[in-house]
Amino acid sequence: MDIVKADVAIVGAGGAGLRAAIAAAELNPDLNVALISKVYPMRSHTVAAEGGAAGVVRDDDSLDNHFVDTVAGGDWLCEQDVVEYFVEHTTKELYQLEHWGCPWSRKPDGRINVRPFGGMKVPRTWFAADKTGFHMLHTLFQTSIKYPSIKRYDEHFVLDLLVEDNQVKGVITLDLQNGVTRLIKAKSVIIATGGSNRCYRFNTNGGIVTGDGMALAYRHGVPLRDMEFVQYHPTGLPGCGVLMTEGCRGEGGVLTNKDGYRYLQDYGLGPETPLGHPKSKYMELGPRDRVSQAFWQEQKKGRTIKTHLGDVVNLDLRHLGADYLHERLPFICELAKAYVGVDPVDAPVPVRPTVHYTMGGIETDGKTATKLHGLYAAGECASVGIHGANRLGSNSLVETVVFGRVAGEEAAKFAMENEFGSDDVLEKQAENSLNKALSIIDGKRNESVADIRNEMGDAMEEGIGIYRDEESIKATIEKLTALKERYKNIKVTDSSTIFNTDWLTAIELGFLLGNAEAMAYSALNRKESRGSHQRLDYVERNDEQFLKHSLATYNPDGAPSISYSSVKITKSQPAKRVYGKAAEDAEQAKKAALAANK
Amino acid sequence: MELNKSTRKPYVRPVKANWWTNKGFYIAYMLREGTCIPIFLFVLELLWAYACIACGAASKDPMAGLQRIMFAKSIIQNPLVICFNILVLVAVVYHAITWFNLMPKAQRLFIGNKLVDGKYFVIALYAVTILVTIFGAICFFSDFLWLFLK
Amino acid sequence: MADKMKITVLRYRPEQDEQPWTQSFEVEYTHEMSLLEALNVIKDTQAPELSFRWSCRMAICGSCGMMVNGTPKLACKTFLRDYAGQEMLIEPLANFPIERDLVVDLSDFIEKLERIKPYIIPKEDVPYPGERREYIQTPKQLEKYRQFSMCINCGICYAACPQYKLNKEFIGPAALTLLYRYNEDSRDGGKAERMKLVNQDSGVWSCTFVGYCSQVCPKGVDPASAIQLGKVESAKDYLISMFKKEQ
Amino acid sequence: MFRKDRSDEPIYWGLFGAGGMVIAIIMPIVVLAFIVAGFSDGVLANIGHIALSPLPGIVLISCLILCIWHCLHRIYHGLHDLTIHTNIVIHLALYGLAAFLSLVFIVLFILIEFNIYDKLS
Repeated sequence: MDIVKADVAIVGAGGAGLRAAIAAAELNPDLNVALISKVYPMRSHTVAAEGGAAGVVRDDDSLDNHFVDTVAGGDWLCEQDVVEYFVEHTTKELYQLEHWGCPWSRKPDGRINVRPFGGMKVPRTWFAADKTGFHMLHTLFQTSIKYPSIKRYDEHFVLDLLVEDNQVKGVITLDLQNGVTRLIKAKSVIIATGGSNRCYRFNTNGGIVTGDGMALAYRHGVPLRDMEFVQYHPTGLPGCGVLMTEGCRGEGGVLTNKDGYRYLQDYGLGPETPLGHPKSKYMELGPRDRVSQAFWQEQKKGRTIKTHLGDVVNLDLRHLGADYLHERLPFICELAKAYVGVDPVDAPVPVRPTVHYTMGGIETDGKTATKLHGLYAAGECASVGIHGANRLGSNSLVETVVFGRVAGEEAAKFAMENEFGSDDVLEKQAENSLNKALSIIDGKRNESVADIRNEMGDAMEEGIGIYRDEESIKATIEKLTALKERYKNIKVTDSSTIFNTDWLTAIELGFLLGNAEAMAYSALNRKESRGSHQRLDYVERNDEQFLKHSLATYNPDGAPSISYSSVKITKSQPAKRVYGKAAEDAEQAKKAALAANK
Repeated sequence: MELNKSTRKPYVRPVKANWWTNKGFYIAYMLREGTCIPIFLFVLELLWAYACIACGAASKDPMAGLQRIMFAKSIIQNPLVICFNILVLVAVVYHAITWFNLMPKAQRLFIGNKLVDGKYFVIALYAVTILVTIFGAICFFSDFLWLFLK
Repeated sequence: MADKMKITVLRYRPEQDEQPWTQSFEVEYTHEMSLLEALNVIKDTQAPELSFRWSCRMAICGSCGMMVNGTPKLACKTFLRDYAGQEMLIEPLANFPIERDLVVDLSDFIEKLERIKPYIIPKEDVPYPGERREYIQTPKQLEKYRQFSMCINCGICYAACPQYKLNKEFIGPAALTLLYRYNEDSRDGGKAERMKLVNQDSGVWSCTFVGYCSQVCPKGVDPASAIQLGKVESAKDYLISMFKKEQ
Repeated sequence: MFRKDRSDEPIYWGLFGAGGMVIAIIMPIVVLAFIVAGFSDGVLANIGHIALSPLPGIVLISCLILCIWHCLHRIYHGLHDLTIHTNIVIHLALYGLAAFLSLVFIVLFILIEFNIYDKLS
């Protein structure tokens, strides 16, 4: 077995992984940083983020505004001290990207431009047309090349973490192209592998978003936190699920039902705002959970549009005009034309809610450290505590860089104070992990990877969708249990060592099944409605019992055990979560009360 | 499964001299590059004729000189050469079209914040060519035109 | 109404095969079905050991470049409906070594991307704006390089480039475009360093302006333009060097 | 011929580019004139007058010289396209030929313009 040493090993080379690598390399250029990814870094799914990244720059904005929007957007399930840290550092990180060459869209005077986004009080979303994630990822990847201490292991699949004395000491990887295993010894490990949305059948995510890192940490006893909170993006293309950015609505796009009626005004987001004049926190600029839920309600009422690709509503951008659309939303125009044959200049784009983001993830503290010594997590795979029960659009891109940097620095510091593990122990462990992975290669078994994957995806949509109840969740759990059993009999015929994707998808499916179970059990036990977790049988938020994080802990043989941890509250006491006019009224009332008290 | 030593064996596809024959775009490219051959031969033709005139003019014996000049005329007026010259004209025109079409890629112009559409370059180049051609026609064919007008 | 498409795929299994061979599949398709989806159907139901790269399905990650009837394309942005009444021959991207089936060895391309220093090298005469300030960059300055920053590194232009086919030393369309992108960025001061690469025979001067790279680029980046503009820069640099000895 | 340091191509490329422009803009009418001259002595005589008078003669000969460089540059790269590896010998042969032919044109021009033409007329 090929053995290499690195001080810091980073699993995943998307926004968070790359930022972490650069941070570690900058903190101490003498450290060797191994940047491991199962794909080339520019394939990472950060690339598909479109709309933008939040950072306070306008004079009429404040860190406090961003804090309040984020915490209320997360239905008060956020770690408020972490959110405070987050909002203080977003702008700095975005400027850092600017200095590294990110082609942010500008105002005529050459300064950064921002656009409005859902759930944000003041426009604060930095954007690079509608390819923000693409530009951020490529800027980070290209910048990472500058640092000689970062050694990339592209197309290396991490099979397992290696742990000695309750401290992570490296990873065992499979070099896909060369077909060899490579043990990467490390003093600290960062997981930055992104979300797990491929648990669902219809999603905006790439095929690689299979929650590998979550699964690895989970299997080593690190709890997955708040996994029941899965974000449906309100505007995905029907059929393929390709994302139509929230920037469409930020720029003034509107959602209409089959009668051409802007239905969001019926769901606490009104009153209707004039066409082409989007107003923060009103109507189409409501938070994603609310907008997706409104679709579900409209569908129940039979007011959505039936197509051969399922029920849809219309995202109407026509009033923005061809020139503006081509300047601000060129990629959206390209995607709509290619995948649904609609040019947004001439016709409304059919859209429907689609699974988009895993709010939960590997439990970390505010400094990205997990319960396992030496293991850090950042980005979508982590639950650092800023998204709570619902993430606001444009908070996640900036999360990757803010907490990617923190993870890089923390892991680097940890590496400087710790030693490598012992060869024989790690090699033996690696051998075991490898054998376990190899054991699923068997062409004589008869369960198809595709069948199990599709059935899992359907069951998750069915039981743990935009709305859920005890019955539906239990049905999904039953299905998942059965699928796990069938997974043991999975058929993998390919026994090649070179780019064996048959084997890889089977391993990934195993990871997904575990993550799906964590989601399902967390959802079952949270008997309230909060943010993206809406229970038809418990329609109200219940702060008394459930203003706390769910923790799913792995059990090798059976269901995960669910426990809870407290939520850190600093400045913002839980209140009713309101948007549209109701929010303005609430703010007025608050001001009046304050004035009266004085 | 052997996972300690790589069994990798990348296959490199051979490159044949006729790689360009199975795609219209490549054929068009090779034709474009190929225009240089008739054009080069045409230049040699002119060089030959020019040399004849030069030598004829330089000759001490006026009769021999005249013969050489007449020989230049016989080259230009040889039917085979005329046919070849027509081929050259086709090559030159094809060259011109491809050349103009590619020009905007090598030259960019900004007016305000916007990149000027390359098609304006192309139009300008065609316009210049037409002007040059008219001017040339007047020079070369003036007798001819005169006759025509009469 | 589901139509059928015959899809023939070039297969190569390094452990078993001396050279590539073809295998044909029949796939039922709908109006929306992309080639990538069709390949996934084949993998799920007919040939699980068929290998190819893919991820985003929306033409932005750059994984799924392959030859479709001899033309390099992204599988996710190629639709079966456009080949109705024909057959499809799918091969790995031309000009790269075949690693396995439709997976090619991209390491040469990646090395070239790294070689051209694709990052901002700060300018000496432009002061650092500080942690909480941006470099001023007007929309016009952005426009100078914006188009050339759209490359998704899919490698399709390399598969289209005869000069890369004929000479693997050539830095190639995407990498030279990225190089030009950084040279044109108003924040960058690394042009002199990068021009050394541009000026080599393996730099812009290996290009004969075939122009097919720009024709097939799925993101409209126009690498051929970046290279011709690079030639102009290199020629200027040459003239200057005749009068000024390089340090 | 492949150089790791600075390529000499800018020189040849410059001449090639100028030649390409000449061929595209000026050569169509020149070639057309020669085709017509194939049938018409009058036109031939016109061409003769133009070619033999000093200033238009210089222009015409400069154009032809640029054409030579353009064509031989394309042939040089064309050989590479046809998988014939270009080396220093081919390089010297082709660009040497271009230089030689240019020289011949210039010598002939001088021959005509400075010595004999006057005597003849």
